[in-house]
Amino acid sequence: MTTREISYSEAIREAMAIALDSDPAVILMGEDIGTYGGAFQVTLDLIDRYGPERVMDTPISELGGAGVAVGAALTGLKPIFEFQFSDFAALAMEQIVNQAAKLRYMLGGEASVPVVFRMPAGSGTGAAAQHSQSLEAWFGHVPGLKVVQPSTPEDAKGLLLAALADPDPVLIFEHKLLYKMKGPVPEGAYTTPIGKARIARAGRDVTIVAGAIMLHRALEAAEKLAAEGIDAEVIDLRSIRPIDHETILASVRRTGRLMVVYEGVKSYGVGAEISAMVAESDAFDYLEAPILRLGGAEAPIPYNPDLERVAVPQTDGIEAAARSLVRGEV
Amino acid sequence: MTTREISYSEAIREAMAIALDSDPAVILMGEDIGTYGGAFQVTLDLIDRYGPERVMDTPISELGGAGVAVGAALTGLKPIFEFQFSDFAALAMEQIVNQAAKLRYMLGGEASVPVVFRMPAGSGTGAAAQHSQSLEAWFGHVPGLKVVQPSTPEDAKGLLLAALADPDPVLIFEHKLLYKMKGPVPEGAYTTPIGKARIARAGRDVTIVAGAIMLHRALEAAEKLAAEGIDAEVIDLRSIRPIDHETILASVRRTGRLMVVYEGVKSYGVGAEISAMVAESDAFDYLEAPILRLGGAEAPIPYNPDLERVAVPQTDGIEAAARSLVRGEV
Amino acid sequence: MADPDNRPFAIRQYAPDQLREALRRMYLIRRFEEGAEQSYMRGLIHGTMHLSIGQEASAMASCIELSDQDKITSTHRGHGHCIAKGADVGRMFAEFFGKETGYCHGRGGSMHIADVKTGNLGANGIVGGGIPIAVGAALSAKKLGRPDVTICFFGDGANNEGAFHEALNMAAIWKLPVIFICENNKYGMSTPAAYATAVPNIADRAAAYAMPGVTVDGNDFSAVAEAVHNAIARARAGEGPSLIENLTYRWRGHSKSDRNRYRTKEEIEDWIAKDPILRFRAELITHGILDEAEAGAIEAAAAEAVEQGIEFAKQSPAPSVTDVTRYVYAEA
Amino acid sequence: MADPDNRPFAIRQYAPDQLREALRRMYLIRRFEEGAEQSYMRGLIHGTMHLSIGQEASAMASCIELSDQDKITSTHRGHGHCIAKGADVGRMFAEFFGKETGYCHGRGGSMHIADVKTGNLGANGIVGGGIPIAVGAALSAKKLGRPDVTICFFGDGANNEGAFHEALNMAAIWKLPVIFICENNKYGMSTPAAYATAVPNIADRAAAYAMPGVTVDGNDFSAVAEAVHNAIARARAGEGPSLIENLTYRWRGHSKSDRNRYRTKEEIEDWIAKDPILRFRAELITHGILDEAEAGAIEAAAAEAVEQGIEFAKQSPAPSVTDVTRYVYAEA
Ligand SMILES: Cc1ncc(C[n+]2csc(CCOP(=O)(O)OP(=O)(O)O)c2C)c(N)n1
Ligand SMILES: Cc1ncc(C[n+]2csc(CCOP(=O)(O)OP(=O)(O)O)c2C)c(N)n1
Ligand SMILES: [Mg+2]
Ligand SMILES: [Mg+2]
Repeated sequence: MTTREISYSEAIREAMAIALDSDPAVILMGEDIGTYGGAFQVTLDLIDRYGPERVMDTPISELGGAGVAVGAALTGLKPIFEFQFSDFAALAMEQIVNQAAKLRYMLGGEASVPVVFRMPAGSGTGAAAQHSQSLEAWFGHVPGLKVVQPSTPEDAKGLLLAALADPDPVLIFEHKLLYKMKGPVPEGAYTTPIGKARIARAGRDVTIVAGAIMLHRALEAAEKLAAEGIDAEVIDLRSIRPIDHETILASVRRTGRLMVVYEGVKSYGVGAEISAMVAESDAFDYLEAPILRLGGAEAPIPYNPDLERVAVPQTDGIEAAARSLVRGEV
Repeated sequence: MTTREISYSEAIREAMAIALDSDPAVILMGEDIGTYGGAFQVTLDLIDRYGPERVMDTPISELGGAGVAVGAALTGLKPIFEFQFSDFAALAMEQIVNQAAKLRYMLGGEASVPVVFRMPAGSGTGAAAQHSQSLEAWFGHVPGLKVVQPSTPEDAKGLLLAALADPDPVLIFEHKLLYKMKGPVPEGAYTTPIGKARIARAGRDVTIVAGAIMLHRALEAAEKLAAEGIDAEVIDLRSIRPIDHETILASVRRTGRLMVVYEGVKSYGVGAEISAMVAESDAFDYLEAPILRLGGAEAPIPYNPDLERVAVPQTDGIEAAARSLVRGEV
Repeated sequence: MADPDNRPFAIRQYAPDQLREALRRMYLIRRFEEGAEQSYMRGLIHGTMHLSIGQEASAMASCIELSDQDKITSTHRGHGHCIAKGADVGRMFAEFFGKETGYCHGRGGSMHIADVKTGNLGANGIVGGGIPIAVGAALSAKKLGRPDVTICFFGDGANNEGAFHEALNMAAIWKLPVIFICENNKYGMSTPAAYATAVPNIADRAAAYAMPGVTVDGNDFSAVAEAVHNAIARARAGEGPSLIENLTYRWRGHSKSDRNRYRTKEEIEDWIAKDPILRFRAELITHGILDEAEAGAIEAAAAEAVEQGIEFAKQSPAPSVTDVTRYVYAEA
Repeated sequence: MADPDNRPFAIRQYAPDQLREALRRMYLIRRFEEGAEQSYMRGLIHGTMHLSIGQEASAMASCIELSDQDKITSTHRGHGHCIAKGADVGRMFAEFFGKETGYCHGRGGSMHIADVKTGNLGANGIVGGGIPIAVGAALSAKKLGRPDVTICFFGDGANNEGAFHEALNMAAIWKLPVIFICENNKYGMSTPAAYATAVPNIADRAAAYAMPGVTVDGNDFSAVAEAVHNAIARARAGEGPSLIENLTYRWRGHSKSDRNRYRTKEEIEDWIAKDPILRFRAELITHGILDEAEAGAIEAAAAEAVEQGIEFAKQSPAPSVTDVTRYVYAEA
C-alpha cells in the first residue's frame, strides 16, 4: 500500500469516502456536513461526490438526529453521525447511552446498532466553556459503547474504518487541534484495531500514557527529557473503552513509574481509570513512585487564551511532572 | 434537638417541608410529584400541605424542566427538581452540565444557580437497564457541580438542607433501596456539610470506602470480618464532588490498604477517582497492597433478578474481597 | 344486511379471517395482561409492569395491515403492540419470568419486550425514546428502497418530550414512511394531558410539522383502522408521515405502584363500559363475521394460549449468572 | 404631516427621545460589530464570533419597552441584544479581548456575553439553550410576584431543538410572562430554514402551544415593536406567552469560518438594500423625530463610543492565570 502525507481531517474524509464507495448502507448525517462541509471542514466536498442522499444535513436536533441514526442502524443502515462539537452530545446522551449502548443487551442479543458517532473535542480554539470539553470519560463508563481517540492521521482513518466494521456503537473523539496535522497515511482500506494501544516511543524510566493532542505534547516532552538522560516510554492510548490493559501494564512493569496525561477534567477523568487499573493489578508491585495524573483544571474551559492554555496540560508541564516523578520528587 | 427514627424518604420530605416553610423562594418541580406523591412517594402529601403553586407537576420534559429550574434559580427561586429516575437525567445533561454547572464561570462570577437536583438511583428493583443506573461519576467529572450521596436518613435530610443553602447547583443521588430504611434523624433544621466523609466504623486493617446502599453492605461485611479478626475501617463517602481527600488519606495511612465499593459500572466509576487520588498522594507510600475496586459489572443492569444481583457488589463479595486484600492474596 | 357502503370501514376492508384473527389477538392481549398481573401477584414476575387493558383496539387496529417487514416501536405500555404485531405469548411470559427462552433472554423484561423478527423493535423504558428510533427505521426503508412502513406508538405524556418534536420534524422534511400513533389515555402517569399539554388534541400538533393529524375514537377498532390505513397508504406512496391520536383509556393503574389518586372511580367505570373488545366483537357479530359461539371459542382459545404460555415460561430455564456480561457486545 | 393614526406604530407609541435612543443603539450595534470584526482581523480577539449586522431592528425594537428588571435570554448571535438591552460597549469589548474588566471577566467571550444587571441573562453557545432558561426566569417573576417579562431570543435553526418544544409547552400551560422571539434569518449556519423546518413560517408552530404567533418584517422597526408591545401587554396581564417571528437576514457569514457557499451574492445584496437602520432613520426623519444633521450626529457618536470602547478594552488588565479556577464556585 502506498503511503502519503495527508492531514487528520483528510484521513477521516478518505475513510468516509471508502465506506461510502464500498457499502451502500453507509450514510453520513450531521449538521451542516453538506454544502458547508462541516464546522471543521471534515466532510468538505463529500456532498458533491455522493449527493445529499448519502450526505444528509440534519436540522439542529441532536437528540432526534442521534436517535434517527440509532433507529437506522437497527434496521440496516450504517450511519456515521457527526456531532458538530462533542459538547452537543450532552443533548443526545439519552439516545447514545440509554438506547444505542443498551439495545443489544436489553434485547438479549437480538439486535445490533452499528452506528458511529464522530465527536470533535477539546480546547485550544478560543471557543470557551460550551465548545471545548473533553467528555470521553463519560462514555468510557458506559458498557455497550466503544470509545476511541485517534492521535494520528493514520489512526484517524484506520479507527474510523474499524468502527464502521464493528457491529456495535463506536464513538470517535477527534481532537480539533489535530485536524490540520499531517502524517503518513496508507492509501486504500485498512483498519486499526479498536482496543489496542500503541507504544509511540519506547523508554525505560517512566511510562507516559496519553491520547489525542496530549500524545504529541507527551512526545515533545519526552524528547526534551531525553536530552537530560530521562528515557520516557510514551503510549498512545487510542482506545478508551475497551482499554488495552496489557500494553500499559507491561510497560509499567518495565519502567516502574506511571504518568497519565489527558485533557479532560482531572477528577473522574480518563487518567483516573488508568491509574486505578494499574493500582489494582500485579503491576502495583513494580511501582517505584506514586501514579501521577496530569489532567485538565477543575474548571470549565475559559475564553481568555492564557487562561485557556493553563486549563489543560502543556508540554512544559508534562516535562516537569515526568522529571519530578523520575527523580523521586513526587 | 430531639431525634426520632424515621425513614430516608421521610427525612427527605421533612427537609423539603422545612425549606418550603422557611423560604418562599423554594419550589419543588418534577414529574408526578403532586397528587401521585412522586414515583417513590418521596413528596407524598407535600402538595396537600403546600399547594400546586409550590409543588409543581411538570410535563414529561426533562430537558426543558431542568432548564426551567436553572432559569428560575438564576432569577431568584430555589427549585428542588426531582428526576423521576436519575437515568432520565441523560435527557437533561445539556442543562445540568452546559448551563447550570458553567453559568457562574462563563459569566465571570456575576450569576448564581442555586438549584438542587434530586436523583433516585441504583438497581435492585427489577426495573432493568434504563431505570437502574448509577451515573454519579459523570457528574463528579463536571466542575461547577457538587454531588452528594446520602447513606442514612440523617444525612439525607442534612445534605438536602445543605444543598439548598448552597449558592451552586447540587445533585443528590438518593438510592432507591434506601427510601424505606429507617434511622435516627434530628428534628428541625440542620445541615450536613457537603464535602465531608464520615468514618462509619473505625478499624485498623483495611479502609473500605463506600456510599449509599454500598455503605450498608460494607458495614455488614465488616461485622462478619470482625468475627475472624479482620478489623475494617468503613468510610461513608457522602460527597462525590468534592471528595473529602483528607479523611480518606488519613485512613489509608493508618490501615495501609484500600478498597472502594460502588454500584456504578466499575470502569470510569467513582472508585477509579478515589483509587487514583490515593495512588498519587503521599499515602501511596503507606500502601501494603494493591488498591481494590469492587464496582458494577461491565454491563447494563439486567432484568432477571439473579443476574441483577450479580451485576453489583453484594455483602459476600465485599467480605471476600476485603479478606483477600488483608491476607495479601490480591 | 345494511347497504355495504354503510358498514364500518374494517368490515368493508378486511377479510373475515383477518377480522377474526384481530379479535383473537385482542383477547390474547387482554388475557395475557390479566395472566401477567396474576403472575406478578403470585411473585412469578418481579419489577414493575404497565398494563394496557382497555386499549386493545388501538394496538390491534393499528397493526392489522402490517407485515413482518413493517416495523413498530413501542412503549413501556407495550404488551398489546407486541401481541398485535404477532409475538408469541409463551416467549413473552418467559421474558417476564426472566427466562433464557424469553424474547430478550431474560435481560429486558416487560419494559423492553421486543420481537425483532416480527418487526417489533421494542418497548422502551424511556418515554419518547422510541420516536426518533422509528424515524430512523423509516429512513432505512427509504434509503434501502424497501417498501416497509414504521408505526411509532407513544402516549399523550410523551408528546411533551423534545424527542417528539425533533423526530416529527425530521420525518416531515424527509417525507419518511412513518405513522405516529399517540395513544391518548388521558394521563401520563398521574398527570392529565389536559394539564400537561397546551393544546386540546395532540393531533393539533401535526400542524407544526405540516403533516395530517387526526383524532379518532381509539376504542373503535374500525375508526383506528381507517385512519391508519390512510396513513399507511400515504406513507407507502412516498407522501410522508402522519399523526394519529387514538383516544382511549387504561383501566388499570399506571404501574404496580399506582394509588389511583388522580382519577375517579366513576371515570374508570365509564371507560370500562366502553370495552373496545366487546364493542369489536359485537360489531363482528352484527355484520355476520362470526356468531356468539365462534366468538366464545376465540375467547376461550386465547385464555388457553395464555395458560400454555405461562406453563412454557415456568418450565423454561433461567439464564446462568455467569452470563451477566453476555450480549453487551456482539460475540466475536 | 400625515394623519396621526396612519403613522407607524413606533412613532405613535414612543417619545421622540426614546426613538432617538433606539436609533443610537442600532448604530452602536452596527459599529460595535464592525469594530469587533476589525479587532478580530487585527488579532485582538481570538476564537470566533457571530455578527448580527443586518438584524439590528429586531434586537432593538424587541427591547425598547424593557426595563432593567425585565430579562432577556440571548444567543450565540447576541451582541445586538446585549447593546439593545443597555450594555456598555467598553465592557463588551473588554470581554471580547479577554480582559478582567469584561462583563464575564474574560471567562466568557462573545458567545457568553451577558450583563445580568441590565437583565441580560446571557448569550448562549448552545443553540436553544436559553429557551428553557427564559421560561424559568418568567416562572420566577410569576412566583415571586414581580411584574417582569422575559424576552427569549433564538434563531430559526433553534426552533427544531427539543428544548424549544418543551419550553414553549411549559410556558403555555403555566401562562408565563415570556415572549419568544425567533429571529428568522433564513439559515441556521448553512442550513436553510426552508429545508430544516417542516412549516413555512416558524410562527405557525405557535398553534402547537395554543399561543398567538405572528410573523413580521424583522427589518421594520415599527412592525417588530408593535408585535412585541402586544405580546408584552398580554404577558403582563397574566395571559401567557406569545411567539413572534422576525424575518431578517445576517449580512455576514455565520461565523468567522463561513465560506458562504450556501447562498448567493445576489441574495446578500438584496438584503443589504433592506438595511434596517437606514430604514428606521428615514422613518424618523419623515415623521420629524430628527433631521439629517441630528441623525448624522447620532451615527458619529456611536462610532466614537465604539472607538472609546476599544481603547478601554485595550488598556484593561488581563485576568491572572493563577485565577483559572476562580468563579467555578461561589467564593466562601
Ligand atoms: C424520559 C422519561 N421520563 C419519565 C418516565 C417515567 N414514566 C414512565 S411512563 C410515564 C407516563 C407516560 O405517559 P404516556 O406517555 O401518556 O403513556 P401511558 O403511560 O399513559 O401509556 C412516566 C412519567 C420515563 N420512563 N421516561
Ligand atoms: C446545540 C447546538 N447545536 C449546534 C450548534 C452549532 N451552531 C451554532 S449556531 C448554529 C446555527 C444556529 O442557527 P439559528 O438558530 O438560525 O441562529 P443564527 O445563527 O442564524 O442566528 C449552529 C448549528 C450549537 N452551538 N449548539
Ligand atoms: Mg397516557
Ligand atoms: Mg438563523
